[in-house]
Amino acid sequence: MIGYIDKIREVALKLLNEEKVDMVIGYRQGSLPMMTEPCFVKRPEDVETLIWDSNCRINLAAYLMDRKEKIGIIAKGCDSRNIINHLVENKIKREQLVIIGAPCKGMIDNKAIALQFGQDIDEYQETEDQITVKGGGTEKTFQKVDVLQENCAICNHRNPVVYDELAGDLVEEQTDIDRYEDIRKIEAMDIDEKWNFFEDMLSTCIRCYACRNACPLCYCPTCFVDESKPQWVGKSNDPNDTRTFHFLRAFHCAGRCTDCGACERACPMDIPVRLFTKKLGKDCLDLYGWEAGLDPEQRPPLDTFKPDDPNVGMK
Amino acid sequence: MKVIQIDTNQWTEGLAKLEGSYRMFGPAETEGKYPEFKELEKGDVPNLNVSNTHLSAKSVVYPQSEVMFEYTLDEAKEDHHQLREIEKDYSPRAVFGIRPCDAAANLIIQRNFDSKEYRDPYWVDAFESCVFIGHACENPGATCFCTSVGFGPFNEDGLDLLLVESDNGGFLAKVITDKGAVLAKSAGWETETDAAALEPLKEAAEAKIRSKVNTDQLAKQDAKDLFDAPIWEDIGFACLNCGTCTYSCPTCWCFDIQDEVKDKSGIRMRNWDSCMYPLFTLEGSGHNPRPEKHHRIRQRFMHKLKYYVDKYQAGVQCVGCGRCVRLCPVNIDIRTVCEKMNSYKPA
Amino acid sequence: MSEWEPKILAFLCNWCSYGAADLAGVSRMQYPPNLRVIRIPCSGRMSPKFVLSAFMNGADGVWVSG
Amino acid sequence: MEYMGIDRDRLHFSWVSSAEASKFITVVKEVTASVKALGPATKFVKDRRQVS
Repeated sequence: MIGYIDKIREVALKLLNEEKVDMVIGYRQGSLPMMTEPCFVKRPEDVETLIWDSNCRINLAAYLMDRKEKIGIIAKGCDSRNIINHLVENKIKREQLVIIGAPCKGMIDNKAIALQFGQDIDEYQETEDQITVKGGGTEKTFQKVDVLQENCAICNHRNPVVYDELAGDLVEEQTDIDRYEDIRKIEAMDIDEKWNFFEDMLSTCIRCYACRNACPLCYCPTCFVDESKPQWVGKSNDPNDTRTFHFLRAFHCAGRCTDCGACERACPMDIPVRLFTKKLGKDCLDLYGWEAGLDPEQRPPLDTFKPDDPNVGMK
Repeated sequence: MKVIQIDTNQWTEGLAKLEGSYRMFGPAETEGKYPEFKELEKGDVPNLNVSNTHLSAKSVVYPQSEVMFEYTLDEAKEDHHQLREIEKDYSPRAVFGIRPCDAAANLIIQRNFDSKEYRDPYWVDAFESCVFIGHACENPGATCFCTSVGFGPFNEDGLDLLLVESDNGGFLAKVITDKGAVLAKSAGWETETDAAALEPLKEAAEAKIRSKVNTDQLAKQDAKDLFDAPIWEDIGFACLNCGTCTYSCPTCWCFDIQDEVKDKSGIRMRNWDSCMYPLFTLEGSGHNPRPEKHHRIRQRFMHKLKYYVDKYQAGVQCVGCGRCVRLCPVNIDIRTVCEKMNSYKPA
Repeated sequence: MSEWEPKILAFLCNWCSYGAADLAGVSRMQYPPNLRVIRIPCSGRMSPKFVLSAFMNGADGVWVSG
Repeated sequence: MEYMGIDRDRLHFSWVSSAEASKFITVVKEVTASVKALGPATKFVKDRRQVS
């Protein structure tokens, strides 16, 4: 996977030189080890700043919304699914895009590595399967599969679903994974256990809405939490308001969420907010056999009515 | 100023004595959560093993949500539709283990909340009720750059006492203000010692700070040139407008006032707000002077590194705690931006 | 004090259940008085935030009917 | 809702045609009885004192 960059640069250069696109959206090296920064490249000579490694976590589809230019974009499996979501929801036109597909073996969880390493990391290196970090006079090597982000470890769509160019050979999809173990655990709790579980989980939430803002699905001009007439949700960090926000945000992503993990990654308090969206993803799969962002021609289940739709809890 | 030696026993006993006369605040760690500043329950001791709290200590003086008034809309009541002030507890607070950067940040916020023209009663009363017992950083982190913005790991601005860890598990405490002296006395910490012991520790700590930023040209730059500089689209592109930088920042002071009404009783409160949100500048007419994210990013950096510099002539509005650098999900680094602004030359 | 009675907020579709409620009324049928009815133009108008808002404002139960 | 820790019996959905007055009555009775059995709602009830 680390070898993709040559191909990415080659394609980007070609697209810019031939003026097929106005900009290419990709990643550049961040100022911290194990961090990349999403960026755009408009001039052919800047193509060299693009990089590709296991730290390209950010979902680039979040940068496409309502753009008017012609855009080349690097897309992992999850990014491509969110691009399809955008196509379905008319946030961007297919003709505007040249998608450089990047078959992905998962991005690494930099916070987990930092935690296990226990001190400041100054240097970072990666090979196909291994990550080595150095700092404070010591170094440690991790197997990449052990330090994947949780959503990458359970990912079942690693290959881009839609693409014009490929940065590397398609990878094998994971089939023997259990995507919903954690959800089932919560489902098995009794009512009060569930309530308390989420009460504790959300107790550190600072209502910064980073999860919402990082999400490629959240593009409403005015979010319901920001509305004040009527005021659906209080603005303080009262636990009920916090819960309402998380709950409703998840509902708004039902049938759309691709489990890209952008929300969790953005959360400054590391709250596992995916537990909400994943539950609805699971329900969509169980009830409608639906996974979001696989086919630009198909309408999502909550957008259509079929006589044989399941009736859950209806009288 | 004098330096006091506190051994482990005196430390625990002192804390117990102070409980009677102060509300105690300090870093607290709950399992599975990040350490944060909290009001401590009786018998709890501040956890001084944490390198720094995840969010800043500004919430001790300036809580994220603060109720200011309450009112009733029930016309059967005599004082309906009148704001009543909420009673607040401004009894003395002892804030333990605040790092020098966070303490210095309070003085920056003070310039805004306690000026010649305006005095914010909530902030000022809370601030004045606090005794700040700082905790010197002998092992600053990789993203700390306090020495570049005029502070340092042993900086005393905004502190009443400064604790430095000593070899035997206790502390050396430098008494900085009278408030600090009073607190030390009531805790029974009175064994004076040689002040010279601190100097080499301070130098060693400062030498450990590897991250450096240049801020020397910022004041000389023309604000309009920087505002119009073609750097902002590139800097702001990655931004998700998540607001993490402002919420974790010890020097960000912006707030929003909101009413909440349930049935007929209402409260008016203020909550932290963030210039990263489109709603922050959205006007009643529907016009938004900062419609794009690079406008908002520009505002944040220009405010911290230029407007503040020009208005108060007291350095930058940043204490170098590195929180925004660490927490930004897309790695927008104030140090990089600062260098770009500092070295910017208009075409 | 008399027995506790729940407050139930009912969101009724104009064309279906609201009509049924109307018919029940003109037919002089008896039913529990715990409902507070909000007429919505269609069940499609329903939103999860209405439900949470109802609970936050003191409803003990919510009933959505098309 | 149930996943969040709200009792399933607090939130009901149904289909009632405008001609089905008697079904309407049946459902009202059912809903009322099940909510009554649960007692007053305590979750999502805001306590003002929590914000200060």
